[in-house]
Amino acid sequence: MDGLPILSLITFLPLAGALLIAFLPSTYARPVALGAALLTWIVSLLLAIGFSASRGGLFQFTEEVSWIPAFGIEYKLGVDGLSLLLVVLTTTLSWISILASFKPIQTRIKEYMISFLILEVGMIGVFLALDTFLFYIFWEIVLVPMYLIIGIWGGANRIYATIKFVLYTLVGSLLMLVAILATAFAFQAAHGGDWTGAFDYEALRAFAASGGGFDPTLQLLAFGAFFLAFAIKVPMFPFHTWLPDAHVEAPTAGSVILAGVLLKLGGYGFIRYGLSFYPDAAQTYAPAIIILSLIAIIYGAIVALVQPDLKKLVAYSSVSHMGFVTLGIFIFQPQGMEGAILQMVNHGLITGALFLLVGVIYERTHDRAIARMGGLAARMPVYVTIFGFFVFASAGLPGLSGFVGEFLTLVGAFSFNPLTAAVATFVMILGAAYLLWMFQRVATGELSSFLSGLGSHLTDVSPTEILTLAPLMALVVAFGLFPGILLDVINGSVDRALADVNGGAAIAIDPLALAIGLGALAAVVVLRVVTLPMFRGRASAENSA
Amino acid sequence: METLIPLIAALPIAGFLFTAAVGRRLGQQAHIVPVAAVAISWLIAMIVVFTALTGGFGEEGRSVKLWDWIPAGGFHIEAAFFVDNLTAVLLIVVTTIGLLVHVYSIGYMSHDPGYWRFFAYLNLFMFSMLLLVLGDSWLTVFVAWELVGLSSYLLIGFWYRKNSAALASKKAFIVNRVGDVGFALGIMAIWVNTGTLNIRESIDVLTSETFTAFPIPVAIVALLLFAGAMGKSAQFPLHVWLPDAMEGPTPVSALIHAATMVNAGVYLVARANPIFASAPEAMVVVAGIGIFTAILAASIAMTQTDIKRVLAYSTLSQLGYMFAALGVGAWTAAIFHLMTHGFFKGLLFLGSGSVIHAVHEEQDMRKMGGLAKKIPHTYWTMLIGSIAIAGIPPLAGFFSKDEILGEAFKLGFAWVWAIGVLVAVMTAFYMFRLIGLTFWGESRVDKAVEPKIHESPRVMTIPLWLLAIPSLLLGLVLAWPGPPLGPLFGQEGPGLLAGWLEPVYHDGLEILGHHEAEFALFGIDGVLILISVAVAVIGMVAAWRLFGVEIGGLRRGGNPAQVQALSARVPFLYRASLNKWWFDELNHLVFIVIGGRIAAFLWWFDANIVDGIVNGIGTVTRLSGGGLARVQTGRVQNYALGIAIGLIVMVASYALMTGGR
Amino acid sequence: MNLLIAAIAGAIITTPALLVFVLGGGSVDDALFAALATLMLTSALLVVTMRDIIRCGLAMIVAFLALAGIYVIVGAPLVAAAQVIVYIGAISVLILFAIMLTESKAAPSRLVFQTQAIPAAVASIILAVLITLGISATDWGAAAVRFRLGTEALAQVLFRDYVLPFEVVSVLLLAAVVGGVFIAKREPEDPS
Amino acid sequence: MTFEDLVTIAPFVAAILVACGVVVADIIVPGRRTAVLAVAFAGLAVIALLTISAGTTAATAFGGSYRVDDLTTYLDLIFIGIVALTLLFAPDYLEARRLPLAEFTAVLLFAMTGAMLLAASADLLVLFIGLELMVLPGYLLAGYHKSDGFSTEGAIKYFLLGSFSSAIFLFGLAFVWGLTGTTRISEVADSLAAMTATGGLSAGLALGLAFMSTGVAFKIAAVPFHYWTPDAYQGSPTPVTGYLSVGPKIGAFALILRLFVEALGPLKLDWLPVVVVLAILTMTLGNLVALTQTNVKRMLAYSSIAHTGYILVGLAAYAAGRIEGLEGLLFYGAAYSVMNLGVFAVIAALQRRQGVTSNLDTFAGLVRREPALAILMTLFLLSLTGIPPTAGFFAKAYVILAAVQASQAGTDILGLLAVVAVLNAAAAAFYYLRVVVYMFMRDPASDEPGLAHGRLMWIGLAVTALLTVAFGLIPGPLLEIVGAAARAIG
Amino acid sequence: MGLANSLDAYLVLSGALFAIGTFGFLARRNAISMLMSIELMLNAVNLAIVAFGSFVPALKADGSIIALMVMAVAAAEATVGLAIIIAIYRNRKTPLVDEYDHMRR
Repeated sequence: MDGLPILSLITFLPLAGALLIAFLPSTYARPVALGAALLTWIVSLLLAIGFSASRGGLFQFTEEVSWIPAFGIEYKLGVDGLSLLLVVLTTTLSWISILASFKPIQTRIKEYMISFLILEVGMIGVFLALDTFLFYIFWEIVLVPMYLIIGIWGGANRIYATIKFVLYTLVGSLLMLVAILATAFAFQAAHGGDWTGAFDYEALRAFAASGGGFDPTLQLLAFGAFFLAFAIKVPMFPFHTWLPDAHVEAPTAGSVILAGVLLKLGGYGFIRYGLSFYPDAAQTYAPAIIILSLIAIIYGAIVALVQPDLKKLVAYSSVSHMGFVTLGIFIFQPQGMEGAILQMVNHGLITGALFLLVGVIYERTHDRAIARMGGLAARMPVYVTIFGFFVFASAGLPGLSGFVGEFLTLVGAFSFNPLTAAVATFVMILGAAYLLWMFQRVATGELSSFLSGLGSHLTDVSPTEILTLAPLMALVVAFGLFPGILLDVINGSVDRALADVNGGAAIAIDPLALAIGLGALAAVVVLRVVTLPMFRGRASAENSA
Repeated sequence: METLIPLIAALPIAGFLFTAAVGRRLGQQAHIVPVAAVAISWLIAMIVVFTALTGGFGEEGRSVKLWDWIPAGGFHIEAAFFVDNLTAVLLIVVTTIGLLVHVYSIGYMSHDPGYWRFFAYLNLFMFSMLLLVLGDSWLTVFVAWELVGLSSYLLIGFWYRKNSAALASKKAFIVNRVGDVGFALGIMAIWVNTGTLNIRESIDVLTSETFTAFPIPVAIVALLLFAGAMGKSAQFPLHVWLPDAMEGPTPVSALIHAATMVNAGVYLVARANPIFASAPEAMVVVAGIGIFTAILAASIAMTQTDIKRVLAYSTLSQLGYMFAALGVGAWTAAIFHLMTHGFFKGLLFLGSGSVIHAVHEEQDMRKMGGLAKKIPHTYWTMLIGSIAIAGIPPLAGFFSKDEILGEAFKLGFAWVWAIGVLVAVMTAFYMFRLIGLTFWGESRVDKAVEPKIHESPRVMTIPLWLLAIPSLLLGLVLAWPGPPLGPLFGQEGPGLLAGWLEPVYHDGLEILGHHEAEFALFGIDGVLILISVAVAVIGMVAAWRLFGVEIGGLRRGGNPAQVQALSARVPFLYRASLNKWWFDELNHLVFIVIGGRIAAFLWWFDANIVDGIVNGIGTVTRLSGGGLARVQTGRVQNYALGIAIGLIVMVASYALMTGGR
Repeated sequence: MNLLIAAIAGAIITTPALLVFVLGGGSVDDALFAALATLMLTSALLVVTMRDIIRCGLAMIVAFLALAGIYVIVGAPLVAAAQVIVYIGAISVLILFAIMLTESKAAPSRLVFQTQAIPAAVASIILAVLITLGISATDWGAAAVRFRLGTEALAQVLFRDYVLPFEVVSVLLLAAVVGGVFIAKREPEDPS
Repeated sequence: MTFEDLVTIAPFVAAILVACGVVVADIIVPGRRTAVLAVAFAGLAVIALLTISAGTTAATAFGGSYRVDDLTTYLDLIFIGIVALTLLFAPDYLEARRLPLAEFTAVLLFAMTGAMLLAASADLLVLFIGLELMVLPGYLLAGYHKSDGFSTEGAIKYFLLGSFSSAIFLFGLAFVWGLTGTTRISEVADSLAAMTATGGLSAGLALGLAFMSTGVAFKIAAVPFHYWTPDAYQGSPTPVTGYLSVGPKIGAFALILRLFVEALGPLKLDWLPVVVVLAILTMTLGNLVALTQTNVKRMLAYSSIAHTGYILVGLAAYAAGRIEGLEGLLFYGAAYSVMNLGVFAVIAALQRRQGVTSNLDTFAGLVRREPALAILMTLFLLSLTGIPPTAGFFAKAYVILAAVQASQAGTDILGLLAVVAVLNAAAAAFYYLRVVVYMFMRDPASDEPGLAHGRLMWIGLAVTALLTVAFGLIPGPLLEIVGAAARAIG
Repeated sequence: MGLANSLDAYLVLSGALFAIGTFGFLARRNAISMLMSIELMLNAVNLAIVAFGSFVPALKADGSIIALMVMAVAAAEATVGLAIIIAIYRNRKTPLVDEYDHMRR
């Protein structure tokens, strides 16, 4: 397949679809969008078939075109096991989301579908880019369509949510840009002012692994910037608060993609860039990140317990689940990282499905308040069955895909430090608690008066909805029973990333700098508490702004 | 044989998938496929069991690999089955009782709209349970461990419209999860210690090297595994889910919450016996928790009025016995009791189901009485079960319970024995209280229901009788050392079961250094037997005096006044028993009230502090922007003054830079 | 009354000159410089402080005249001439016209100063001090004596080195006129 | 004055001639927009061609007071482009308000002449006159809608403060002349280099620097000398605002390049701290205040202040020793010009209907009424925000790269500057995107149908949009030009 | 004392005039007064330039020429300024600049 630029094809097929939609009447928007997404999906599957898992750690199907020669910036794409998985996840969830949008989205379909397809371009691009500059561009491209999707087709408080989403993400990503540039320059400076390769992923990685790698101070700062960008995206505690808002306000498909793919960008970034470029800094930061991950795991679960809104609950559960991803990555153990990657894929499938399911209810009731639900099992048995399936999948029921990733992460964590694993494992209880409690309140008991008031609107899942959910169910079962499919593909990537990071050694941190940093943090908190009265009714104020 | 072993588990899951897919359309025929699947599974299991117990798989057992489940580099897990004698013994219990419960359910559930669903779930449970006993690696066992939890969840909450059922199912799953955390951590610890999760390999590694050389001490591993067992087998303090689980249909209570799933913990500890043997501290914990659960549950069972709850606490109590046995090192006795208890408790539950059916879904024993003549099959089978559990020779319960108590005493755990004896009194008491209240004396049944009381159909009574047989004879058969059974299985010595399990326990016993003492009927063993029988009789008679009796010539009415007087004599104990020692209240306080407060606080924290900082930064930014905008007064001179001041500052700052560089 | 003011003004202006003349060793140039400088500063101060804007304009003309005198002293008679022509002949007249056009005289003159007059004064004084300090602290590499330049030499430099600015200034004036006329022109058909 | 001199200044002369030609054309055929525009565009084309051809050979003319190098060519082309685009956007707007096009065009072309002279000056006097020639027409243009109170108010504020700052600037210039004894830029640089090599910064030079810095900071609208910007921008007719936000700004940066980078180059370590402080203040205040604005033009005024700050980052990086800073600055100038002109063009297009304010409400539901404009506006706003793959992104990345380089090369403070810059960029997203919110996520306030826009407007929008994307997507060619331009003085 | 032969004297005088002009610009309300203040400032600059021309040998001729140019520029500036003042006076009917504050914040 040497001649065919298959990666570019996958990346830009959705764009072609978007352009086509732009020039066709809006009645064609839906079929064309679905067609484009399906086509992309099929090509991505072909890619997966053509991919050589035995060389999974190496980049395959690479494409390389000089782009901005002045800085050695290239249009360079390539796929390894890690990116392959995430690309296929993206293409899969994309068409499912588009299909799931057919009914709920009734206004400005053209714009919606265009946004969605451009979003897909950005997401795939992030996973395939092998040039840091290109990576950044795709990273930011993701932002805009998502901003529109939440902002235009979202719920009542959508504007607050979408602006928060964008601003939050931008803060991180712009600092990351600084880090990318700094890294490139360090490379250039080390190569006698030659820009060639300064943005090239493989060249930078090789440089990082050679000799002392990048300068320790640069590493600390650049990794810090990358960390912030990725941590916000993941999102890690305490950078997670944009997520519940964004999820609650986003349309169903937006939530699916948000949870299914966007959060994965962070995890992907950590593995691909954070560890390989700045191994020493990664080692330095790892303990803190592990602690934050543990907090996120437990904290997300506890807060999920008391959520009154279905989507918020699932959103907080994402915080908890994604905590496993960061935990798995930063313990620097093969099992942990493999678990983390599996967890990313599985969280994408399961949480994506949960959002679809919440969407199904919302479609019928225009409500997501758990308190008003109840007794759905009697009226929507098929729905409740599927719902239950994914609830248990999310709770990490063995045999379904969620379990394997979680358990591998825990095994890795245990060999890193049993106490870490113990804390993280504790979430098995909390996870079951909030998920089952939600399930019980929604599905069992007598039909609530609110729901019975809806009368015949409360129909069971439609064939289209089943069509969106069935593939996810199949994958969840398949990956639960045969996780080897995924593991074989990622083993190589994991080994490489770990080889990179384990070649590093933690950098001694100036205690003074640490104290200043923590002091600044404390100051912000104090400022916040002092100014508490000013924030009353902020949501409405923001919204009217 | 290699293909047969997977079939045992594959048939029920096939039955589940089939029924889940098309069962809704089959109506009253929905049971055919599931029951057939379990029946064939039973048949195959019996072949496998026979092969195993006759040494067909050798001492080491036989494993069947299906596929590489998790090939994550060094962490390599196979999906594989394994059969040895312990598995075989468990297979007997699981498949037999499973099959009988399936058959019984055809009658019991016949009028339920969720008929097909029930059989689907039952099949799912059978698969999970079989996977549990057949699993070759700790992780497979863990998978099954969770899957039985799932099926239990589904079956307890079978009547999902009932809020109490939904709550109970959730509670069961979550409390089980608490134990599962321990189990999961135990598995991780095993992997970290040994690098493998294959059960036999890992045990070999764990027990062959010096104990201190492991990153995780073996005692910790053992206790973590035991935590899993505590959850599944409802040992204190994780016992709270089991009584609530009675919200499920009665066949479920019989199958899952009496005969099979709750035994999984016992199986786990027995399976891991060398690990426990290497950690004597852990064994003491096991024994202590077991016997404490036994007496705690027995004390509660004495005052409960719900027929199924009495049986549930009784189950807890008997499971406590088993763990006590495991803790003292009487592993054979534990499995022995597991088997006998499985049968007679299954019988009792199914019988109680029949009773409940007869009195139209009434479970309160205060509204029963005098049913012996109206539902004779049920009465007689339940009586057999009660005598068996009370420990009256030569019924099954006598042998197994006596072996536990005897072993405990002989192995130096006198305190376990002492408490065990006390529990035996209570057991006999509450069982005959149950029989007395239900079957004997005057009828207190609702007048409207009274005329409609009828014996259950044959599809239900036949299983009862089929279970009554092992309740009667199993103890004798398994404990009897001599012909004709011993030679048939090529065994001599202490008893059939002990012989079968010898290879399983061989390593563990070696580590422990225990040797089976010679059985001395006219020595210490005789005395212990006498005591056992005596206390059983004491309990029984006490129950007769208070609640009446009608066996043959022995006739006597109940004495409610005396019951009241007695309870008033020990008000605290009575109330504690009636209120189940307030565990539900405690849990409510700790998890719902305090836990809820914590969660609510964290949510507040999230929305106001964490998010507040985020929004606060935004607000402060905006406010400062608004403040700075005030500079823009619209008046040129103000601007000019600003510029002039800027100029002055500029001059001053450049002035500071004058002179050298 | 006016006579008195004139006398006081004359005294104020001549005193420094006399002082300089007496103390500085009798240099006429110095005395003249002092007198003109005093005159210029005084009238400049009047420009920025007087209430009546027309008088301000007149004071400005005086200041410009004084400055022209100083130009002569410093040795740039051509500039002095240009000063008279451009500033007094053109700009001042223009300004006076504007005063008439905008009827500034009729405008409320009670508050000629901004409320910020005091800060403005402080700022200006600080500025003056800073400039003075800066000037005196600097070695300008200046000649000890001022020198004069003939008009001819000047023209030579102008047309050798400064042709371009000279040309461009005309463009600048052209642009100012083209635009200024448009802006100042009254549009009878203005929609508003 | 030789023939070579004339060849060298041909573009400049042509510009003057075209400006006059416009006036003449209007006298010959009064009130006809085609005549004016034909002359103007033909003239601009000729000027551009002359600029390119003259730019092929570096040369000086008029005894070294006029200089053509790659920087001159680059800046001239930007100015020509800005004026051409402004002329594409203005006619519809002016016509709707019955304002004559001829004077507008002529004044605008005069302003361009000034800017071109600035870019080409090798003499500080020429520089000053060029500056005045650039800004004086600006004052007039700001007040071009003379019957409108806001327009004239903006103009007078702009004028008064502008003149004030010119005086301050000139005072500083006088000190430099006095100290160096010359007006020629190269000689000034040599003299200063010799001077500072021995004694460092003298008090007089400090005074001069301070006054000049103040004057220049005013012209580029750096905080705290920015006060005129919001009022002038808000008041001016929208196409003029568009022009003011880019033309005089890039012109002022041309002034900085010629004056500070070239003439005062030897003092760059002295003015570096000032630039750093100004950059931080400018970015931060511009963005913070922009957050609170509800009038889009005023908001964009603050935004333009903020962008000045970003450009200053490039200057600071240059002063700290990285030529990339200069390249970034120049790139930023081009990128900023196209995207900002585009934004104002959209506003101008909307304001073709009389009485339409530039309040945020005007943009409510724009996507339903005029989807093309809404999408273009979004593009420009995203570019201003700095979202790839747009010109604004690459420009920002460029100056930040330079700052990062400088910080790694030892000037740590530039690292801080880079971080402040990106944090500001993140905050800025809020107010840019708020316009997007109004356009896409709100219902229109009125159900007036969309307007028909002239062909010129569409051409202009197409060009700006195309360049906004092209500079971001394929910045390579522009980078080479910018590199050459920077090398001319760096 | 040689005041007339001292560059510093001229420069200080220039500075003083500049400061007075600044004060006028900052303090006066009338637009025309402000314009006059600016003229004072420009004259201050011119004084400095001419003084430099007379004392700095290299600037011998240049000083005067620069001063002439500055005058021309000042004239142009005044033209433009007065035009704008007249225009706004038509709109607002007041010459007081501090009342031109319709745009703020």
